[in-house]
Amino acid sequence: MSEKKIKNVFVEGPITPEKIANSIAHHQVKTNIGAHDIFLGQVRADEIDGKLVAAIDYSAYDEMANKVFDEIRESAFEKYDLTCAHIYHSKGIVKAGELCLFVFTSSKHRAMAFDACRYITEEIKAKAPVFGKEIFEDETHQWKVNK
Amino acid sequence: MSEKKIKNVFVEGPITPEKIANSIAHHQVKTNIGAHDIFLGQVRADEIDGKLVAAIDYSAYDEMANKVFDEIRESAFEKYDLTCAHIYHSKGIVKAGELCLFVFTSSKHRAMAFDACRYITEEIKAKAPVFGKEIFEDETHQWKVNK
Amino acid sequence: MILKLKYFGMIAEAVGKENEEFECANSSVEELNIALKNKYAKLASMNYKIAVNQSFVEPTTLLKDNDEIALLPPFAGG
Amino acid sequence: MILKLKYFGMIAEAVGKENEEFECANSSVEELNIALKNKYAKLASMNYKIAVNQSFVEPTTLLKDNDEIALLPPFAGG
Repeated sequence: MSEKKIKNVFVEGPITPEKIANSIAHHQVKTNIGAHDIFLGQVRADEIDGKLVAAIDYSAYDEMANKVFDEIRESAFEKYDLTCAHIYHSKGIVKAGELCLFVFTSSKHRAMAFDACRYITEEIKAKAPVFGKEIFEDETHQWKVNK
Repeated sequence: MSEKKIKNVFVEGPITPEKIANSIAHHQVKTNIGAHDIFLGQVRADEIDGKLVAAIDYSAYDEMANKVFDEIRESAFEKYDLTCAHIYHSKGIVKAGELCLFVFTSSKHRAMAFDACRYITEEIKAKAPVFGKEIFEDETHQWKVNK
Repeated sequence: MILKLKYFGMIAEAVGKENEEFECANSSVEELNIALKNKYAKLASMNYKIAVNQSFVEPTTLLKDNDEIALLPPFAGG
Repeated sequence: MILKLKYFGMIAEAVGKENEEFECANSSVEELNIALKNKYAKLASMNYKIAVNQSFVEPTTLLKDNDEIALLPPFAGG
């Protein structure tokens, strides 16, 4: 069994707008791309029982999660005519208002970029073994569960 | 008839990754946002009759286009539960690999952000009086037509 | 009456100008269109829509003095 | 045989550790699950899936020495 090198999707802490700008800039040499779609997940200051979420502390089953992210990415390339697809997810503390997920798809035409970005995002929410501890302003917490 | 101030959607030349990063950063104070979707249109170096597109020179019926962009944005707010929606479009020369359209939607949940971003992008392609002269490397040109 | 005509994209290229004032008797949008095709033969084979004061109207709509009329070729935004 | 157990999120919190070695006789995934619920009473009321060597398998799958078993609570990525 040949082992392909699996990319590490995780970023320590929040995903910065600068990282997103750099990622976009790196695609400007690919002049067969006509459309990009970018999904960004942002931590919400939800109010739960009168307390505000101040941050989410993300943890993951790293090795399995990276395999799952890789499978999602590969299946997106099989389903859609893509030029590129990238996924980044935070680990550790991400404060309310900061970004925790960055999905970036590129294609010749817009329909494929849109379809693939949404597909990848839904697959991540359903299949990636990533866990989130919602930390309230008073330092109590609860565990987040994706809908 | 009260005249509301209509925003100017046009940017001279390409839309830069830095502009996109700044736009994202400005949304980090809005802690009721959970999901952003960003569509970016990029100029392709298409080969047509053996010649490569080097750039597109965008022109527009400015006053009407800004009214149309505003109507599209307003209708997106009516159809979808959005926190924010922004549109920027280039005028003038945008070289192959550079960005000409930036649509940015934000919502509490991902479905609305995705739906609205795609809706706005399709509406722009169909309804905005923007014109594109595809300039080839030998300085001849042809007029682009949206499919 | 005087109409303010605006030409865009490949239409501006075909007629060789971006705008002009056009004097005519009372007419509808479709009558103006025929007059313009008589003036600019190239328009006959071209695909465009006509906006009146920045909106699309019925071809039978009657034009008024000082109306802004735009000839819009196929859109290419995005 | 020895199994390498890994606990995540609210499961790790409930059992008070992130991993441990677990010695047991030959057993299936569902048999291991019963043994773990006996060891950690809190698991009975919790919602989780069990991955074996980073994949989901049938409950009747037999475990092997040195398998990596992960107890995964509901996902919250994105």
